[in-house]
Order: sequence, then structure tokens, then C-alpha cells
Amino acid sequence: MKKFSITLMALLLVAALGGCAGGKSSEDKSSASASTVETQGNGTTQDQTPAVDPKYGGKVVVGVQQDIDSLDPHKATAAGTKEILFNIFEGLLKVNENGSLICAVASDYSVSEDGLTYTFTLRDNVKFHNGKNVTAEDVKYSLERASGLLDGTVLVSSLQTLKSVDIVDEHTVQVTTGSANLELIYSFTTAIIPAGSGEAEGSNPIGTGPFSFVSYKPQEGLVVKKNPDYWQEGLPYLDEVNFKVVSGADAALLELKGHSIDLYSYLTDSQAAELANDYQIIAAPSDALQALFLNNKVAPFDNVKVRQAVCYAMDRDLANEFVTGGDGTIISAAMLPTLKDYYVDLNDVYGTGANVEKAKQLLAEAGYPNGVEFSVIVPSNYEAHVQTAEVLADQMKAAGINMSIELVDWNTWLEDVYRQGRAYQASICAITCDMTPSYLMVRFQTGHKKNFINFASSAYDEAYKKAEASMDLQEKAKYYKEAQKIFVDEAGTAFIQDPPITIALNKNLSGYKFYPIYVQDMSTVYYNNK
Amino acid sequence: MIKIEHLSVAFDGPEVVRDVSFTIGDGEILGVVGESGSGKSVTALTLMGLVSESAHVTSGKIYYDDQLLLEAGKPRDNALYREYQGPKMSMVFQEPMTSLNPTMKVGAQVEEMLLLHDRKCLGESIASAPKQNEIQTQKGQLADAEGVKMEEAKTRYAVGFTGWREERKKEKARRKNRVLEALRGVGLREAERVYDCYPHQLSGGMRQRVMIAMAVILHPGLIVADEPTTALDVTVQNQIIELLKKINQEQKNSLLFITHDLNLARRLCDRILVMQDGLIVESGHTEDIFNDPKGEYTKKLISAVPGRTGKRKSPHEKIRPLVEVRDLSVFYRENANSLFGKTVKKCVVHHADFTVYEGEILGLVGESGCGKTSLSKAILGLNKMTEGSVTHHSNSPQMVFQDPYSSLNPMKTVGWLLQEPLRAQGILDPSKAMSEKDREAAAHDMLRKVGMSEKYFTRRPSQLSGGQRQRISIGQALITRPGLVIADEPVSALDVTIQAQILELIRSLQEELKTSFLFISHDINVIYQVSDRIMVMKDGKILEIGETEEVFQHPKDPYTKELLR
Amino acid sequence: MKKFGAWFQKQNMYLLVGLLMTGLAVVLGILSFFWTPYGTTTMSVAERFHAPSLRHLFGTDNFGRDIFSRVMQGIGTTVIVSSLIVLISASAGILIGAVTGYFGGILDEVIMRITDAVNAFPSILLALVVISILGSGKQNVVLSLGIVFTPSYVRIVRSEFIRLRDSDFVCRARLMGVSKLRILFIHILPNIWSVFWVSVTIGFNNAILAESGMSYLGIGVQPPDASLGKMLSDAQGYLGRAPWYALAPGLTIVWIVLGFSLLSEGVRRKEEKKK
Amino acid sequence: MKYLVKKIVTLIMTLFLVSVLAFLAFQIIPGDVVTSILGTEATPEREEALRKELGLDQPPVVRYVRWAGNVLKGDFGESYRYSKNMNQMMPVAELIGDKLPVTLLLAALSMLIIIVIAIPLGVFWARSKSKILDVSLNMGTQTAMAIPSFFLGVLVTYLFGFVLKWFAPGSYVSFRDDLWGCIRYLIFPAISVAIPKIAMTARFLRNSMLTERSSDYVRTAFSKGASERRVSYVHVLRNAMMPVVTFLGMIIAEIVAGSIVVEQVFSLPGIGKLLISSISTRDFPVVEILILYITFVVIFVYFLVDILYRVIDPRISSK
Repeated sequence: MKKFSITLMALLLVAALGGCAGGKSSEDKSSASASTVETQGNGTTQDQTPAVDPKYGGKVVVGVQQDIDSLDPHKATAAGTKEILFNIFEGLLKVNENGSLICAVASDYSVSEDGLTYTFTLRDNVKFHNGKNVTAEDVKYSLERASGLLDGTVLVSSLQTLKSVDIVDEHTVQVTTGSANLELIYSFTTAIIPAGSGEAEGSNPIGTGPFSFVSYKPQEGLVVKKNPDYWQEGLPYLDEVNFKVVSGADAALLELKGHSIDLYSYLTDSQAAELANDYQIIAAPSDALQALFLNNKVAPFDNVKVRQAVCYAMDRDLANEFVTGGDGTIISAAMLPTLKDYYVDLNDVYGTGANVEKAKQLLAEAGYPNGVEFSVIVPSNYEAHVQTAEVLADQMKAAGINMSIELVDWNTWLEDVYRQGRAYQASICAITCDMTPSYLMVRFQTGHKKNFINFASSAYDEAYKKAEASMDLQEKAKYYKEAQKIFVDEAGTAFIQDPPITIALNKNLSGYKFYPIYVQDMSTVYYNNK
Repeated sequence: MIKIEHLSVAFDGPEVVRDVSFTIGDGEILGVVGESGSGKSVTALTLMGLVSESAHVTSGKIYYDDQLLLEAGKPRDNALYREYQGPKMSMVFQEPMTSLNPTMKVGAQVEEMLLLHDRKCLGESIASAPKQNEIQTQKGQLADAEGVKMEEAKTRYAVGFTGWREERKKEKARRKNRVLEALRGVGLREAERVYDCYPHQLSGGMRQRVMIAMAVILHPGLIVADEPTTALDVTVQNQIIELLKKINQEQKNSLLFITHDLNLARRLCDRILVMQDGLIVESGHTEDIFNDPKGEYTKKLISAVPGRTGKRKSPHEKIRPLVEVRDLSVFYRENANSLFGKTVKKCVVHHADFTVYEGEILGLVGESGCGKTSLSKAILGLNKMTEGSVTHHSNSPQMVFQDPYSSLNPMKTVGWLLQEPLRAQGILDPSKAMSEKDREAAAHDMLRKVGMSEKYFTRRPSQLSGGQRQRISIGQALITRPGLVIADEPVSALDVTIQAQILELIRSLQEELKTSFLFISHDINVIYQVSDRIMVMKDGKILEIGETEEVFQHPKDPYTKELLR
Repeated sequence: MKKFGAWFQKQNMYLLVGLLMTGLAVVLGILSFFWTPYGTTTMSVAERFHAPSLRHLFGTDNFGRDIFSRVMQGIGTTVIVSSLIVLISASAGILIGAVTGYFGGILDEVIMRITDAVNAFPSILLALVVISILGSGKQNVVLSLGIVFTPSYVRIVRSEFIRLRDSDFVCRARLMGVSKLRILFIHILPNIWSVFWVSVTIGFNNAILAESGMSYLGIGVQPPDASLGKMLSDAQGYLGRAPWYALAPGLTIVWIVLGFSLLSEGVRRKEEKKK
Repeated sequence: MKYLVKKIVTLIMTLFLVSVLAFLAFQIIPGDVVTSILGTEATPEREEALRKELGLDQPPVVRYVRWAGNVLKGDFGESYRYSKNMNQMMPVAELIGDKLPVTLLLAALSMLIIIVIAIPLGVFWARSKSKILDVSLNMGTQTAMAIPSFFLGVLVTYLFGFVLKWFAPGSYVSFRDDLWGCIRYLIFPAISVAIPKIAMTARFLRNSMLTERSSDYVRTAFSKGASERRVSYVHVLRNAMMPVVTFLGMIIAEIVAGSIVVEQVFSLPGIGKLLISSISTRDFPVVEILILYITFVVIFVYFLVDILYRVIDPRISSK
């Protein structure tokens, strides 16, 4: 996994020094990504350095799976919404396709030694879609609104440590935070919106992004048009993008075959195979962690040996082969390979194939010589998880592990697995993540609100706390790795893979970029003249 | 005028009409008399060319004024028939309720006759046209019709569209006038109103008049009337017979009158054919047949007709009252169906006051809708909306209905049906509970009593004839030995000979079991034959009660006199 | 050809064809409990997406499972589930319809309103409710669909009872002193069979389709168990690559429903002929 | 008048009952709206605030009464799920008003196809004397009725979309942008809806016509010398259509109430699809009003059919 070679480490280094990586020259970027993007499986990578000149104009229809949950960039929580709003809104900073932060509304920034004060210099002449320039007022308003300083309601939870936002001068804003955290810098990607627009009655979303909002119809989709005043010169290429809500993978396949959408992610392996002649198929890791989550508090998984047995018995290679055509990345711990400096390959602990003997032995030791039975709750709307469950259920029988599948709808899943009850035995689903290692690791602390597997290990808690508090990157990485090792040894849960994301793209389109986070950046996409 | 030679007709199976030959002369009224299944209707329908596709004419020929209409072995020439149906021969059917299209205005239905044949009738051209004997000329005539069409097109061209429309309008008005005239001609006084009515808005008699108007509007040479009065009340029946007579005299057309009722045939017909099982068993002039019937069957038919002879001879004494009806009024909720209608409580029986005595047959006579059935249901307690009182001095009165098809549960066997009252009785009153064996024995016994053999015990009602079903009904009513049986028109749906048998059965069972009967009928002759006393009812009111002889000899009410006519 | 048509009707081939079709399906369904050509859950990477052949009659699916074996198992599940649905809804329909139709009045009004309400209620929501109370699984799909289909039977039974409650033979039974319960179920009920049978046929078809629909929505039969509906929905994603995967369960549903319809048509014709 | 009053009272009673049932259903089924909206990453404070905002902190009875009161005032509330703009949620009335035309248009088209094909087919079938035709039509219609609706949808998509390429699946355009294009697309889902209904209607009409054919008045018409054709069209058809009208009414009610599966397969943003997605997102205000709408439509269409029946059948109207 070399794709996202510019890692957080490098990134934080930049952050610590201040200044922006992006906004320099486009060649720099493209060469960097060209060297890092790897061709995977049967997918092909979008050509990043086109031979033809980019063509301006045209319309593109992007199929999206989920409807928008809010048009307010601060209130939107669904990944499916964020991927669309990425094109309309920008923060002071912005993530680029390498996962590094580039300057957007801000042209430069610096962080104080103690990590408590952030100073942003605003870029000249950044215009909102309503034609007005972005002022320090707007930045102050946006950050205060998102962090809860405005009315007490925290909209972006990672910003809740903010103490104050002060306007230094017309072009400079200073942000003070209560506690130092190296990862906070990522939260400044929070959208900047015109002052007061969050409260103004009936206002349409107005941002500074490459595209401006045109219309939204529930269940149909959202339409944006080119922002002619976009600060990045030459971008975007397209005149109009229609993010069209598609009612499911099957419907999407039909629409793709009917050529009524130009771009669609989240294809299954066999769908991709079916479309290979008509579309450019590109695969990349989805940066989600798929796992067979085991409830550590409920029998039989309150016994560590049973958990380990499951880890041994599970044939992750087979699941990868069946469900994702072998394009997935097998993982064992709660860390993405993308976050290279924090990632440690622990696949050898239990092996990626099935170790039936070892599993049986462990089960016997745990007092289950005749095998165990349990039921796994799977959200029925995620085809990949359902299929994984089917494969594992069949394959683990050999080790005396009988898994019965129970499909539930998504809200039932949330209720049963994630919220109060947590009386489930096991579940297959995935955790999506952002670019911070803590996002994934924080939830497994004993008694943490999000610790839905009820994992409890004081050693893990200790290691995590150390990692979080550390202001030294090396040390931070060391503790994170330690925590992972503890988690895997305890077999807190049986991780499976980072499933690939497979995209079908109209053959006439070029310039598509993969992001390590869940966004669809349409600004660089253009029609080639082929 | 009409000549039928050796006609035989069969459906999938045996022939239902066998070697029937007869002629009808100009202006003659020929009666065909027979019971259901005798083939009389099939003969008429075959003559009219209306018999269904599944019927095969196996032998014979039919001529109309020497024109061969139908010949065995050749398919029916529908086109040829259509020329005849309407202008040359028309038909009046039995059921005035269903024989008119329910969703078409009456006027339009009569007018359809004109629409279909108007061109041919223009200036009575057909009547004066030379007789065409060959199909060849027939075709020529069709060509003529085409020519007329061409003519019309030319006129249309000549006078222009508006002119043509004027013409159409005039023609329409003229047609309507003719329809109104015809409606008046059959005695419908409010012809204008009737013209715009739907069939259900008219009474049975009026509908039958409409049917007749439709049949005679083109002055056809032959009118076939298939039981035209059977479904009507006696008083209306008389009027229709008079009307047919009048039309026959005025228009001089021939009439083929089909009936099961010998009395009617006698009143109307010049000649009579008697049919049985598809064969003509006797034919001759009306009076000859009545005065000197030759065939056995004819004799039987004549004797079966309920006349005013053979009154039962069991003078009873009014000892003990069985049911006392005191000032009974019966209401019924008219379920207002129309959009803005209201539910209205309608009084159908006004202040009835009478007594049924032990061991008597009380006859109740009245026309349809007079409230007889409502009264009987009120007596049985089936209708709760009543005022006044009914006192029973015996328990569990039973009932026999008119329709032998609906009054027996079609899914059960005869044996089961006969046992069911005993079972119910046993459940209600354990002291009367019987063993399975006793019940069966009782059922067998009753089956014998109603004159049916053992083999029917396991059959279902659908496998029985109407008369047999009525026997079972009676047996079912009597098996628990009730004090009172109400028989609501028990013989009206049956053929005369069967009717006579059932009446006989009721009389004999009554004598044997001493059960009281309230016997309801619209036919005063039937009532005469079975009743000890008679009650006459009209419009919900009891007009007269008295000893049978007394009422027949000295009717007090004018309505009774009318019935007795 | 002409003769064939007449012969077909005369010999009541509807009955025969219907019997053959349903019979074959039922035999396969029953057989699946004891034997299937391949394991219904046995997966194999190598055997994925094989087109129909002698080895795999209906081909294989995305897990390399033998579709024919799974269709066999699916028939078993589907037929049992739909029969139970019909059984539940028809019994409830008879009970409710008989009582409301015969007695009428306020009870009738109230029950009819409830029936209307259930009728308008989305079956999926109802299924979710039942499943959240009783948990998911076949038996609860049966129960919820049983409830969903009850109103249609209530309606039919009710109107038949209204038609017959004032008929002469019922009237006479009342006079004989036959108890109400006996009138309802011994006197009247047998008389509505012919009408009821037709609606059972339609109901059976609807039940198969609805069960498929439920599985299609992910709240029916749980994987890896096969039901025809679930298979069909799974197969939709592979329409282009493995059309046989969708066609096999789809056509099997058509086969069963058609067979059953023909069977009931044949029975109806036979009854008519008897009369 | 009484009839009308009775119908309206019935309607109101049913609507009330349905709304209570739907409300109860939402009490029972698992899934928390707040989690559904905010996802798994929100702070507890924010969850609490939202809960308060939606009034979910109140006891169920209070919530129902408040909701019912608003509905009676004509305020159908706002969707939990769909936004109208940055700080307003979509009013339910507007949301449904937006989806309804699609469903209505689909219903109208399907009905048109059904009537245009089924009625001539039924008449033709009833009049034809060919046995082989009878057998094949019988088999054909039985088969058409046996196809599950989603399978049919897929087959139609496959046949017309991929094999014949008469339309591009998923290329639905809003009727606001291009009415003609919208109709052209809707024809195909309409066909999927129509096929089984055509079979049912044709069978029904045929049987009805055969029954009417054996009526006495038909014989009367023949006795007037009317031709077979005239009897069929002038006399029989009208009478035979009476029960068919009721049948068609039921079909309309069914389609207008939402063709969930077809809308799903053909990606139509209609009522049925809205209902499904609203149930799965626990969007209570939308679901509740949608269920009321469906109930209303079903009862109202039956009512209309009843009235229509009175208009076309003189036997009932003049009583």
C-alpha cells in the first residue's frame, strides 16, 4: 500500500512549521501522485497526466448512494453528504488527494510553540458564491458556530476545545484552544460560510468551493454549477455537476449500463467486471475498517480464547477473494495502512488464512470442545457485509464455529449494536475514518461512549492515553503501535480488511482524483477530447 | 304462413325437440302448451333463429311464407335471419324483468327496432315489395341497401352538411313519434315518461307492455310470445292477454303463444298444440281439446289445473287458537341508496288481526308486494320491526319457501338436511335429543312420507328436481312436528302437474300430522284447493277473512271479486 | 391446432398441466430437505459464475454455489412460508369475516375500519413492527404477512356471509333453532368455498410474491438459507454477468404460481362440469 | 346526504385509526431518530439538543396529540431527514407534493395502457370462438399474473433498456424540466405495472361479458335482428363494464397509493420510494402523512368508484 505515501507524519511536520503545502504548482502535485498511485487488481488508475489538453465545459452526473442529510456543512454528519458538500464549501485549510493539508481560504498559518494558538492569514480575494469577499468576520462566525462558541451547541465535535476566535486584523484570525493536540489542525477544514447565513431564514448553501449550489430535490439529488470566481485558477473544468441519488447498487448498475450516470463509486467486484468494457474502472482502498465485531461483554466472546479462536478460524483471504475480488487489504488492527507511521502489520499474529487446528484447540481450552454458536447482526443495506457474513459463516463451520446471520435494517442495527442495548453477540460492519489515528483508536478505551464492542483493557487505555498526550511524533507513533499490539493480542475484535472502493468513470472523463477521505472532488475532472 | 316440417333439435345429448311439424296461418293464434322441458321454448327459439350455438338442428325445415329460413344440416344464415327478425317476426319473452337491457332507456330499446330496420321499412317498401323466394334476390336487396346508402351520401353532398343534419334531426323526431305511438298503442298512458325511463323504473306489467310495443312496432307477420304472462300478477295477466288479443285483431298478424297454463291458452288461442318431452302429443282446435282430450297427458294436464273443484273435505272446528295475531303492523327500513337519500321506515303490513287455529289450513292470497311475505316473517319473529303482538301457542313454527333452489343448503345431503332440525332441537332441548340412529330412522321415515325413495337419502339438492326439493323442504319443516308451518308460495315455481302433486302431499300430510298451515299464494285457485279459510290481502291490509266457500260464493271486497274473475 | 385447443379444454388439461407443474415443484421442494445435488451453502472460488451446464443445471452463483440446489431449497422455503401465510390469513379472514358479515352492526363497523387501516398500512412497516417485537426469522415473516393479507380475506368472506345470511336456507336453519355458531360454520361456511378457493389461489400467489418481496427488502429469510425471493434480489447485481442467476429463481416463481393458478382453474372447471 | 355523512365519518375514523397505528408502530420499531440523523459521532449535548428540538423528550401521548392537532390545523410538520435549505427542513406537505406528480403520472399512464389494451383484448377474447385462442390467452394471462413485480421490472428494463435500447434505464428526467421526456421514460415502468393488471382486467372483462352474454336482454336484442357486433358493443359491453369499473378503481387506488417495487427498480422519485426510504430513516412525520395519504387515496378512490357506479348504472342512481 504505497498509494498515500505522503503520510500524516510529514504532514504534521509541515503543520508544525506552519505554512501550506498546497497551492503551489500543479505539476508538483501531479507528479507526486503519479508516482504513488498504484494499479490494483483489474481496475485501472485514472490517468493523472493527460496527453490531451483539458477541455472546459460539459455536464457530469455523479451517482451517489445516500441522500443528503443536511445542506448545512456544519450540521452534515453523513459521509455521503460530506463527499458532495466538499465541492461547495471549503475551510481555512483543505485536504488534498494525498491526504495532506493545503491552504484554501487561508493563505498561510502558524501554530504557537505550546500548540495552543493558531494564527491564520486569509487569502486575498476569495469570493463566496454570492459574490462577496470572505472577511475575517465570516471566518470568526463560521468557527464560532461550528465549535459551539456562538450558541453553546457544538456542531463539529473536534472543535469543542476551542476557547476563542479573535480577529487580529482584516486578514488575520487568531484561534485559541484549551488543550494542545497535534491532530486539531485537521479540524480547520471546517467550512467557512458567510457571517449570519447559518441563522438567516431560507438561505441556500453558500461557500467558496469550486462549484456553487443550484438546487436540491430530496431523493433526486443536488445540482451544482461552476464557480467562475474560484480562487484556484483554471479550476473547475465542468460547467455543471449533478449528484444524483441512486436507490441502490442494483439500480446503479442499471443506470450505469444505460449510461445515465457518468461516475459511480462503491461498485462491487462483479459489477466492475461487468462494466469494464464501457467504463474506466478504478480501484483504491476505501479507508474503512471492516471487521467481525465481537461483543466482549457477551458470551461466548467474554472469553479471550474464543475471540482468538475466531481470529484464527477466519479465512480473510477467502472473504477478500469472494467479496472484493482480492482487491481488499487484509488488516488485523484498528489502524489504516494509509497512516503508515502509525500502522504496524500484525497480520502474522493470527494469519490471513484459516487455522482450523489452532482455533479448535483454543475453543477446547475455552470450554467449547464441540464448537460455539452465535448470531451475527448485519445491516442488510450493505451488500458487501452481508456477503462477507455468508462466506465466513460457511468457512468457519470447519472450525466448529457456527455463525447464524441476522439481517436488520440500518436503524435497527444502530439501536441494537451501537446505542444503549449492545446486547448483540457479533456484527459485521465497517468503521470509516478520517486522517487522524485517534479517530479509530479512541473508541476502544474502556467505557468509552463509542466502545460498542465493550473492549476492556487497562494496558490499552494506558498506551492510548500516552499516545494522545504526546507532542512528539515518534513517541506518539510508538504508543499507538503498542496499543494496536495489545488490542490484537487480546483479540478485541476480528478485523477483516480495508475493502477497496471501485469506481466506474465515463471513458471521456479525465482528471479524477482519489482522496484518502470520503469525498468526490469534481473540480479537476474534465472531458478529454478522445 | 309459417311451416315447420319434422323439426328436431338436440343440444349435446338427446334431442329435446323431436319431429315437430306444424303450420301457423295468417292471423291465427296458435297455442303451444306443455310443462317445463317439453321443448316448447326451444321450438319457438329455433323458429326465431335465436337458439344458442350449442343446439343442433338434426332434422327438418322451417319456412316463412315459402321462404326457407332454416334447414337441418346447414348452418343458420344469420344475415338472412336478421332481415326477418323484427320486421317480419318478433318475440315477447317470459321475464320482463331481465329481458330488457337494464342500462338502456326504454325508448331507445324500442327505437333500436326502427334503427335496425328503418331503411327497409321506409314507406312500407318491404310489405309492398314482391316476395323474394331466392337468396339471390335477397342479396340483391342488400345491394339495394348499399344503393340507399349511396343515395344518402349524394343527398348529403347536395344539401350540404347542415342540411343533412337537419334531415337527421327530423328523422330522429319522426322515429321518436313512432315509438311514442307504439307505446300508447300497448296501453302505456304516459308514453313520454316511459320513453325516458330505464326498465327498472317500470312495473312488470309495464315492461311487458314495452316488450310488446317493441315486438309490434314494425307490424311483423308473426309474433312469438313465450310465456308472456307467467311472471305477472293475475290482474295484470288478464290485461296482457286482452292486449295481445286486441293487437291480433287490429294488426292481423299471427301469434304463436307458448304457455304452461291451459286456462290461458283456452282464453286466447284458436288452435292448441300439446307438447311433452319434445313431441307434439296432441293438436287441434281449442274447444275440441278441452271438451274431448284424446291423449293421456292432455287429460292429466287438464285435471291438474287448479280449478274450483275438488275442494278438500275436512271440515274442521275452530277449537283452540294456535297463533293469535293482534293489530300487527310490520315495517321495513328502506335502505336509501341514493347519494342524498335518507333511511325511511316503511310500513308494509297495516294492523293485521287474525287467528290461526289448531289443525287448519289458512290460505293467504294476494299479489306480489302486498305484504304476504313480510307478514309471515313477522309471525315467525324473523322481522323485528313490528308493532302489535303475535302470540304462539305452540313452539318452533317452520317455513317452506317458494324457491326450491335456494331453500335447501346446496352443500348438504338430503339425509343431513332432514336430520338437521332434529339435531338442532336436541341441542336446544337436551330432553329431546335423539341418538344418531333414531335421527336417521326419523329422516328415512320422513323421506318416505314425502313420497321419495330411499336412494335420495345421500343425494344433494342439486341432483334433485324442483318438485323433489320442495318435498324435502316440506319434510324438513315437518320432521320436528311443529304446530304451525308457514308455506310461502310453495308451488308457484313448479309445473302444473308437479304443483298438483305437492298440493296433494300437503293436504295428506296435514291430515296425518294435524299440523296447521298458513298457506300463502298469489293464485286464488291454489288457495281454494287447500284452504279451510281464506284471507285476502292487498297493499299491506287484510281485506277479508272467511270460510273458503263463503268467500268464493259471496266475496265482499271488490278486489276479491277481481281476483275471482 | 384448432383441435388441440378444444382437446385441451375438453380433457381439462389445465388440471393436468397445473398438477404436473405444482407437483414437480413440490417434489423438488420436499426432496431438498433430504438431498440436493450439491450443498446449498458450499462455496467455491473456482466454480464461480458457471453458466448452466450438465454439471450445474442452473449454473452457479457469485459464491460458486450450485443454483439448482439452492432453487430446490428455495422452493421448499417459499412454498412452506407462503402456505403458512395463506393458512394464517385465510383462517383469520374466515373467523373475522364470518362474524362481522353475519352479525353486522357496530362490531362490523369497527372491524371493517380496522381492516381498512391494516390494508392501508405499509406491509414493510408492519413487518418491522412484528419483527421488532418477536425478532426476525421465517416464522415472523409468516406472521406479519399473515396479518397483511387478512383484510382481503375478511372482505371476501364478509360479503359472502352478508349475501347468504338472509338466504332462505339460513332463514330456515334459524327457525329450526340451529345455534349461531353452527349456522356460521356448518351451514354457511361450506357454501363459500368456491368463492373462497379462488381467493386462496390469488392469495397464495400474492404470498409467494410478497415473501419474495420481503426477502428482497432484506427482512425475510436469513442467509445463507435460500428463498426464491432472496435469490432473485441477490441476483440482480449480476444480471449482465450471470443472467441465469436471476432467471432461475425468477422463472421458478413464475412456474410455481402459474402451476398453482392452472391447478385451481382446472379444479374450477371440473366443479363446473360436475354441475 | 346521510350517505355522504356516513362516508366522511368512516373516512375520518379510518384515518384516525391509521394514524394511531402508525404512531404506535414508531414507538415499537427499533431505531432512534436522533442517532439516525446525527450518526455515530455526535456529542451527547448535540443529541440532547436535537431531541428537544424535535420534541422527542415529551411523552408519547403528548407528542401524538400535538402532532394530530397540527395536522388538523393543516400543518403537516417537517421531515426529519430532508432539508429544504441550509436551516430549514423540508415541510412534509411540500415533500409529498413534490413526489406525488410522479406517482400520479405513472398511475395515469399505467391506467391508460391497461384500458387501451385490456378492454379491446377482453372484448376480443369474449367474442372469439376459437378454442386454441382461448387456451393461449388463458395461459398467457395466467403467466402475466404470475410474474413477481420486481422480476417483471427487471425483465422490462433488460428487454427495452438493454436489448432493444428503447430507453436508458435510470435516465428519468423530472416532469418539471421535460414533461415529454418524463412521460417517455415513465412508459416503461408503466408497462411493468400494467402487464399483470392487463391480464387481470382482460380476464375479468371477458368473464363479465360471457356472463352478460347469457342474459335475457341479449336474446331480446338478437330477436330484433341486431347483429352479433352490435349486440356485443351496444348491449353487452356497457353492462359488462359495470363490475370492471370497480375492478379498475381498485387498481387505480393500488397504483396511486404507490408502486413501491416499480419505483425502486426504475429509480422513480415517487410516493412509494419516499415511503420506503422514510421508514428506513425513521422519518416519522413523512411516514405518518404518507400512510394517511395512502389510506385517504384508497378510501377516496373506492368512494369515487361508488359514485361513478351510480352514474353509469341507472339501476342504482334512481333508487
